[in-house]
Amino acid sequence: MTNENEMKDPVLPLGRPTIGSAGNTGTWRSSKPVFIEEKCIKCYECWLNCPEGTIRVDADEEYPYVDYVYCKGCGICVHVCPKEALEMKPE
Amino acid sequence: MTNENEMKDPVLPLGRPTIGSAGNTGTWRSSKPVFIEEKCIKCYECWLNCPEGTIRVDADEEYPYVDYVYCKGCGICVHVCPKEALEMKPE
Amino acid sequence: MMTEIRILSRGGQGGVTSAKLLAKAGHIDNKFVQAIPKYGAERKGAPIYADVRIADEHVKIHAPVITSNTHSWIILEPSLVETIPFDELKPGTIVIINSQEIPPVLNEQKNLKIGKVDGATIARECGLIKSGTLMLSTTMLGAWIKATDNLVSLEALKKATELQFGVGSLTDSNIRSIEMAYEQFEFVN
Amino acid sequence: MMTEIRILSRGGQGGVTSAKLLAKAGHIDNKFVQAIPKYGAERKGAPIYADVRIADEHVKIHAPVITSNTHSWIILEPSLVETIPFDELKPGTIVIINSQEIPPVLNEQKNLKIGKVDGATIARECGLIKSGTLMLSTTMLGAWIKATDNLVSLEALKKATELQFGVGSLTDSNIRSIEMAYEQFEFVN
Amino acid sequence: MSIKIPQLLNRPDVLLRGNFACAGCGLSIAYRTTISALENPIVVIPACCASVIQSLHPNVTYNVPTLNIAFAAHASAASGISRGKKRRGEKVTTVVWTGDGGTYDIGVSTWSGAAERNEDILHCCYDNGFYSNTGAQRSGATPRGAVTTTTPTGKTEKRKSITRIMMAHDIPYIATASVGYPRDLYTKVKKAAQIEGYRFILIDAPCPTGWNSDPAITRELGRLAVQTGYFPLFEVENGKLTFSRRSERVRDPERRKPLEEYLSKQGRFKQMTSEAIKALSKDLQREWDLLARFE
Amino acid sequence: MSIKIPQLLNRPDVLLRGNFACAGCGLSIAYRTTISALENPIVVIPACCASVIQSLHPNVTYNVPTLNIAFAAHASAASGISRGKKRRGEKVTTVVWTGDGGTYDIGVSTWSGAAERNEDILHCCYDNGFYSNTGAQRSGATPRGAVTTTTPTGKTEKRKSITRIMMAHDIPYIATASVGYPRDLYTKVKKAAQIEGYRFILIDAPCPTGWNSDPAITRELGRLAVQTGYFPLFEVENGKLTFSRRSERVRDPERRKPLEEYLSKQGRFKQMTSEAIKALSKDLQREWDLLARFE
Amino acid sequence: MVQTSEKQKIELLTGNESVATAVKLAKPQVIAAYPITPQTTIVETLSKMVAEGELDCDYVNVESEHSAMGAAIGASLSGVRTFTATSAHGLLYMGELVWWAGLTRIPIVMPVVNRSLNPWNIWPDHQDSMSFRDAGWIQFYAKNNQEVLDLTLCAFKIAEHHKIWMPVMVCLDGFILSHTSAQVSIPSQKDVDEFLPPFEPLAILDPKDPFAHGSLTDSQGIWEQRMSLIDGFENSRVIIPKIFAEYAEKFGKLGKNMIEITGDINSADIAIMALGTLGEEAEQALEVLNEKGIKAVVVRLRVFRPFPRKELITALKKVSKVLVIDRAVSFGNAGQMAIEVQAELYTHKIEIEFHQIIRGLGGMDVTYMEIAAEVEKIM
Amino acid sequence: MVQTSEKQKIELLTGNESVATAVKLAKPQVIAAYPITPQTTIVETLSKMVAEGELDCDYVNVESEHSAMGAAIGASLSGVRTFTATSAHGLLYMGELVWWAGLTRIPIVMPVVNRSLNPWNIWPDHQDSMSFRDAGWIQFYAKNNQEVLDLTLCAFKIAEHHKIWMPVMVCLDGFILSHTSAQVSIPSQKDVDEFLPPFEPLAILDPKDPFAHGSLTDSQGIWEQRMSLIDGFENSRVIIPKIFAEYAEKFGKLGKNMIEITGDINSADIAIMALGTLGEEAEQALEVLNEKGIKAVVVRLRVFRPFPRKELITALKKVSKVLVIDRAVSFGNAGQMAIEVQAELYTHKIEIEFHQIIRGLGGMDVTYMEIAAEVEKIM
Ligand SMILES: Cc1ncc(C[n+]2csc(CCOP(=O)(O)OP(=O)(O)O)c2C)c(N)n1
Ligand SMILES: Cc1ncc(C[n+]2csc(CCOP(=O)(O)OP(=O)(O)O)c2C)c(N)n1
Ligand code: SF4
Ligand code: SF4
Ligand code: SF4
Ligand code: SF4
Ligand code: SF4
Ligand code: SF4
Ligand SMILES: [Mg+2]
Ligand SMILES: [Mg+2]
Repeated sequence: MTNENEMKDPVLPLGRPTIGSAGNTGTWRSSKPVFIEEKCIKCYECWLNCPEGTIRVDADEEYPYVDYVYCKGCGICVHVCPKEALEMKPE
Repeated sequence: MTNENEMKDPVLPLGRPTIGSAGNTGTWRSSKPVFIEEKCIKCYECWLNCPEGTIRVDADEEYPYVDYVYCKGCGICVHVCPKEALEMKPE
Repeated sequence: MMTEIRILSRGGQGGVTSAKLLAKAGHIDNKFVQAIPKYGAERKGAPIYADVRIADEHVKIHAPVITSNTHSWIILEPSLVETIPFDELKPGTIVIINSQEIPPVLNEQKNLKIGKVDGATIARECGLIKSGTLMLSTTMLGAWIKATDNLVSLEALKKATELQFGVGSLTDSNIRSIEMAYEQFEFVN
Repeated sequence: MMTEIRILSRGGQGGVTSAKLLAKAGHIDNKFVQAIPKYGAERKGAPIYADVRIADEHVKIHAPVITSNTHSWIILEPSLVETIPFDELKPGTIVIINSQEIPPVLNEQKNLKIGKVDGATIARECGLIKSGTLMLSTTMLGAWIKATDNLVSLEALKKATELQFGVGSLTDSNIRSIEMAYEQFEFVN
Repeated sequence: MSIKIPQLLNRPDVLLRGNFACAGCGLSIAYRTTISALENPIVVIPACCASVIQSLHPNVTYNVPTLNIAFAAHASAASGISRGKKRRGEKVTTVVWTGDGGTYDIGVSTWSGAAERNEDILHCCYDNGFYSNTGAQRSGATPRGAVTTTTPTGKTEKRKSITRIMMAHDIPYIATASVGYPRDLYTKVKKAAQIEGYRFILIDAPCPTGWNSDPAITRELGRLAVQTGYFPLFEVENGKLTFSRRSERVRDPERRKPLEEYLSKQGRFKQMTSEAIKALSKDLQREWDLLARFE
Repeated sequence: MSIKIPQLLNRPDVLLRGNFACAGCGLSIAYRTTISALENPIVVIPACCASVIQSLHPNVTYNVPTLNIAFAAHASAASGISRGKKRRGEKVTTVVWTGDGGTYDIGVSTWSGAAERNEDILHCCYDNGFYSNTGAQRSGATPRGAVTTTTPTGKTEKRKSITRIMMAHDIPYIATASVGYPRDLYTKVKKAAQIEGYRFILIDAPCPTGWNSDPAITRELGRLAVQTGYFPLFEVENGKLTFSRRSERVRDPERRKPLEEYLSKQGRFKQMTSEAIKALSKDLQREWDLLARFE
Repeated sequence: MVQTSEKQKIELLTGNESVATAVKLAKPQVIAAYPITPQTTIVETLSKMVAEGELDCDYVNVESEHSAMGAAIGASLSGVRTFTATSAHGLLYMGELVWWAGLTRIPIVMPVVNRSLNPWNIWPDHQDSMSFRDAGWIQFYAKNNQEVLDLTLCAFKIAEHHKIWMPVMVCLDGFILSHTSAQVSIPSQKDVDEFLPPFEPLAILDPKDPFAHGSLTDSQGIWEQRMSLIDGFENSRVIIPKIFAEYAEKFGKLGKNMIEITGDINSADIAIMALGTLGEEAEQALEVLNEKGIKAVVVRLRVFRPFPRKELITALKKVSKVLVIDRAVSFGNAGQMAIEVQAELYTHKIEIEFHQIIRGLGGMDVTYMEIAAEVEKIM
Repeated sequence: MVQTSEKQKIELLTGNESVATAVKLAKPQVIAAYPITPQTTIVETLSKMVAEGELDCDYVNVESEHSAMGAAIGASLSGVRTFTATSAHGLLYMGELVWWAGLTRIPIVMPVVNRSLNPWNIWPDHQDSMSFRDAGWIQFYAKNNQEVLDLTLCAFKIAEHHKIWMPVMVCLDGFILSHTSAQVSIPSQKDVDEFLPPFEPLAILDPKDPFAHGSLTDSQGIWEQRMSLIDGFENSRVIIPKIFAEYAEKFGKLGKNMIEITGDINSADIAIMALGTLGEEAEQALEVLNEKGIKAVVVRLRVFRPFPRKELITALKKVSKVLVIDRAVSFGNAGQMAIEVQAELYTHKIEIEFHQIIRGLGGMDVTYMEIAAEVEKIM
């Protein structure tokens, strides 16, 4: 192979940002946070403290919700909610 | 050679303390400190400040002298003597 | 003769300990054994597996078990049943699950020997909980011994448990859970 | 044809520069050259040597000069004359010393061509002193050119000196010292 | 400057969901909060849990350019990036993101050199007080008395004061922050981003796995550390130290929550005798006193 | 405790005459004074001029057991010796003997780790403010404005404050000393020898070759450094700093000799503009002020 | 059935526990080590032994591997038996001092738990230890946990033999051995004490008899030391098998030779060469091959440094083909073992069909079936 | 007589000045290096060039070699041409990152000014660079100062070729080249600009298109990257000679091949192999041998990585004897070059009389007369 164009390109150690790189981490959970809309005051404290980014908010002024595909069920959101608008439930 | 006693011993990287390891460093000198006994008060300041250890004192209460074999002629002893009991002379 | 067993669990549930205990039991029974935890970079909670080999001679193999060779599977975490490559298993392979119900995907496996035991309930009853997580390492082994017709002896497993946890209440609880699982295990096909 | 020259000096006196200057002069004269300082771990003041090769063809040798091959020796520091392995030198080897007197050991060497110049005085007269040390790098080369019958040209050496020290009084002093040494050098046998 | 959440909600995630971190990981919170506060960050990560949670090649869960590098090469690699990007005329924030092991132990020379050169780098250290990635071995950050897998009967030396060591390097900005107070962290990062030169932020980041604590109380542990005086929050700007509001409030030891409240929630402190706790308290108070000299 | 010369005269030399050091070398004076003050020293030397002046194998000019070791491994090798000798029940003083390069730059991690473990080591750094062994390149100790072969137009960063960095490590004893005052150095070494744990002595050691100064004035340069306030002498015992008499005397800048007197005697400062000198003065005064906080 | 003897007890140990057990029996006085996956459990187990007083020893909690080896060198020269362990980037980070220990003859024992190098990967291959094959260290590669223990114990005796006096690396495959439990027979402390007497230093830093170790050395001095190192390796070629034999006699486990031949080499058509667990995996492949009528043997280098020339040639002379499986690469040329085996065959003008493959990089599984298939391919 | 051309000027340069001159012509944007004898004057010369504005570049005054290579990796990935240089223990101390750069493909150019390893010795041998022959770096060995300059310039183009994209080490013998002045012909900036276009990154850390470089990678990923590195070396076997040829055509200096044969190989009885200056010294030995009626040639590997297999075999096929002179040792086996040459000869079943010696360790002088004598001995 003396033609440079036919030579293989280097495989560089580049990883590309991908949601769910570690798989559906929601399956790691043994219990899950459940949202109680009535109590929520949209303070987004849950969003701020969730380590996973699995408290989602689609736009300002909207209610947060949980991305269960990836939420690991740590319970932090429940713990930090000032209004008990989240609670842990077994899977 | 299967007899362990006949085997060579390891040559370890051990250097032994030896005066003049770098040769007769007195030859590095272009001028030399000369001692003037009359002026000396045996304060041993020259001894204390000589980097080489070439100001020698055989015993307490004796006059210092210079080991010309190794004295590099830096002139510090001359410089630090409070009594001008040392002076530099060209070789 | 060499028996290869794979244990599926989540990090933290005790799957790796389970493999060690089973190997230790085999050792006590004078078998040659290996316990091979497959370490990934995953953290607590992620699915992991561990392999056990029990043999009549010194085991020279070091690669993980080849799924088509497995004799039995022990599933500590029921949801992981989805990860079993059923196509590759040979007929008659034993699959034991910690569950009250047999999940549909298992029910479909007509060529395998499927069994269940409610390990979670047993462990809970025996007080095998640490920081909120059920410790299932021993329980499911009780079931496995029953399922395999004492491929290693119950005695050996109990002895291994004692060696692992020392004499005391923790060992007692684990031994109770072994016994209960041994009793309650049933094949469903 | 290849000429091999060794320069003896003390660290700080300019022996290494001397070798470079001589090589540069050779270069200007369209010769092939090498200047090889032999670096030791010694500090300022210790004896050092530097070699120069001047040849008509590209020099392929990288080892230091072999003393038995040397064409000439330039001694910046007279006391170092003691370190010359006279036994190994071939008859007719030139030895040039910076001294008013020929030291006895040199006087004994009947087969060599011995010459002297009072480089120290010349350098002092030309003001080539830096922090109390005489800078002898150029002076002795003037003598060498005379001794070797212009093996490289005086012009080339002056040019090299200018390239080394830049246009200015330092170069002027050096050139003066070269000229003086060239004038004053004499063989003693 | 205070964090306004709505401003942030619509920013792209910097740490994507579905990663390898343990549930309740403090490092993840610290990373999300810090990196979201920056414009055009380029992050250098040496060996540590942060090099694992990004998950397996060819996929990663960091959504910003990231250079993984050898354990002791973080600040040097960042120096190279920072210089190179300036040469290219690109405005970026070069971030060093290390654990305490990388900052307190193996990597001291590399950052100390970069600090001396005053490289334009924001050095963030998430501090969980040991080597969580390799299974909870002692680090220079481990407090006296804590059990780790290499100090099975409790560490006998005190925790290294990395902030005072940094201060002695005379860099323009130093701060401590905590995942217990993400707004405070965010605000400090924003401020640091405005400054040129070597900047350092130490972030207390609970590790439920290694500390043997309930994942749900990660934030609470962060707060307790501040409220008990275990982890003082402050900023040092050009050599002048200011305690942050929450720590200023507990400057008087009397006003602190009892240290035991913090310790008792973590497995690593379980075995501590009351004497050991006293020794730890003494270390902590001494640190407060020394810090106060720089006010 | 003050040095009595007659006591010492009959001690065997620790540095034998006929070595590779340049004439007038400050390091040699520092070494002789320091090591003579110790009973049963074992000296660890990383790459530096001190590893060269011992001369060529199989002869050496150090008359005490010496371990030569890689540049960045001094304090770790010393840790091993100190531990091993304790195990063997032999009472020795394990000494780390480094240049400023080994202490301020490449070897920071190794000593920082040893200091954190509070290893029983006496760490002495002879400071000539650059890498003399390799031909005068900049180090972290090079003062702002000084010319080195890697800062041909003068260093643009300030000198690292290694003593404050050490202090932040909370080790039991720290001192600065100078070959300008060998008695003071000797006394401090004697004191340090009585203390257990990690101890540090920084020794100002002029290098006539690299500084381009007259070898005869090595002691004078050492003294001028103190008298001009360039190099303050002090001790820090368990965190408390005390200026030594000679520096206490020049605490008031008015009482100091002009800095130029010191600078003008050295080639490395020759090119400095008066502005550059002012910048250096400012660095020095700032250091004094910061040190004073620890009194 | 598992064999037991009176003197020895058999326990289920991971490879790392086997190391720790051997170390405990060897009674070092200073251990300095830094954690790195998959070596970590060695460090942890030893820390625990020391903390609990089971092992009377200083454990130095250094801040890096560079310092681990620095401390080990210092400790050894202070006159005590010294131990450390590492893996992958840990080995690289201490690299400067690995060379220091090798070239200045410091008798340290160090397991290297083999792991792949960067980009980050924690799984086994031999790139780490192979890259130090020049560095003046004796190198062993263990095939199973029993050999890990046996070789570690022998390593102390070999390193400290006064005609060798060199550091020894005991290489074991990460995870495959380090974290896998298997039966290991453990000698009694009394027997080990007999086998391995207390540390007897050849040179010791001592104020009463000062020397400088490793001082500036001229060309001649370096030349002498390097030649002596070459001699030391020659000596070790004789002494290592003797010590192995002594160990085997005492404890009945370890093979006596620097290479292990499994199968009947006199009737074999092909030799399979592989290091560490791949070697034992290849033994299993023999059974598969046997069924297919292929007569193969495994020629495993238990010792890679010194390179066991004579034994290797004696063995390979008898076969007509060889397949060398490397688990590392000298990038820009080929597998390191393949290169060296070829060179040896060339020296002795042994013409056999030579095959080489690279397998198992970055922890890729290599099964006996795959090995058998590779052999089949070339038969 | 010295040849001059219009385009090039000839100057008297030390080897280190040759490096610095080449670097200046190559216009890197970041240099990060740490001083160590005998590399120091490279660092100093470049510092001066930067300080005086001759070279528009950031010079990072790092605090160690580990950091030098760390900074170089960071700078390269930031998207600029990057340079560093080191020697001996400097190379060892940056070892972890040398591997990092090699295995993750960072196109850095680094001269290694060859120097012996510990105990302290500053004189030349090849132990330092040889010990990194596995590490995924292309390696050149220069025979004289001209080649130092030529190879350094080519190194940038080769490292940055998109089908290679690897770091390159240019090895030059310490003192023998680094501090010795000799004539070097220097190409013009304009010509070099043509030969070496600006840095064109294959991957760049960029907030607009984020990726993670070197993240945790499973076995499969490592396998792919390692195989790609092997491919990269294969590519380089083709591309390096092309670039050499392009350079030779432009500047008329450098030989075109990865190996250089001096003498008439078709009539030669023996080939002498040696790296770097020993290679040129051997050329001089040819004259001595010729006088004695011995027909010898020098077969010098200008490129050691990739190991120039084909060229080597083509050459050695034609002789009946070879003498390999190594200036380094793989302790416990033999000289590294000797091992690899033997392996290659074995692969190609070329039976010639093989001789190997080790010379010049720790800076021992090796003269052409000594080389000639060694050849005579075996004729
Ligand atoms: C040179 C080197 N030594 C050791 C390791 C193994 N190692 C990886 S991460 C780590 C500990 C990191 O601790 P820290 O920085 O506190 O981060 P954490 O794990 O706590 O997140 C160690 C020891 C390594 N990768 N490289
Ligand atoms: C790893 C490594 N890098 C670089 C060197 C080269 N080197 C030897 S001594 C030295 C400088 C030492 O400086 P310092 O510690 O200040 O001592 P000094 O030379 O001033 O006495 C350097 C860079 C080395 N020996 N090892
Ligand atoms: S923390 Fe509670 S109240 Fe606040 S947004 Fe979340 S769910 Fe609503
Ligand atoms: S349980 Fe934890 S991971 Fe899930 S949404 Fe709440 S905070 Fe996030
Ligand atoms: S310093 Fe002067 S007065 Fe004092 S002892 Fe020396 S020569 Fe005598
Ligand atoms: S001149 Fe210098 S070396 Fe000589 S005796 Fe005086 S102080 Fe010592
Ligand atoms: S071990 Fe601790 S720091 Fe690491 S990912 Fe888990 S919780 Fe986070
Ligand atoms: S260079 Fe300086 S420090 Fe080194 S030996 Fe010479 S005078 Fe002393
Ligand atoms: Mg940590
Ligand atoms: Mg210095």
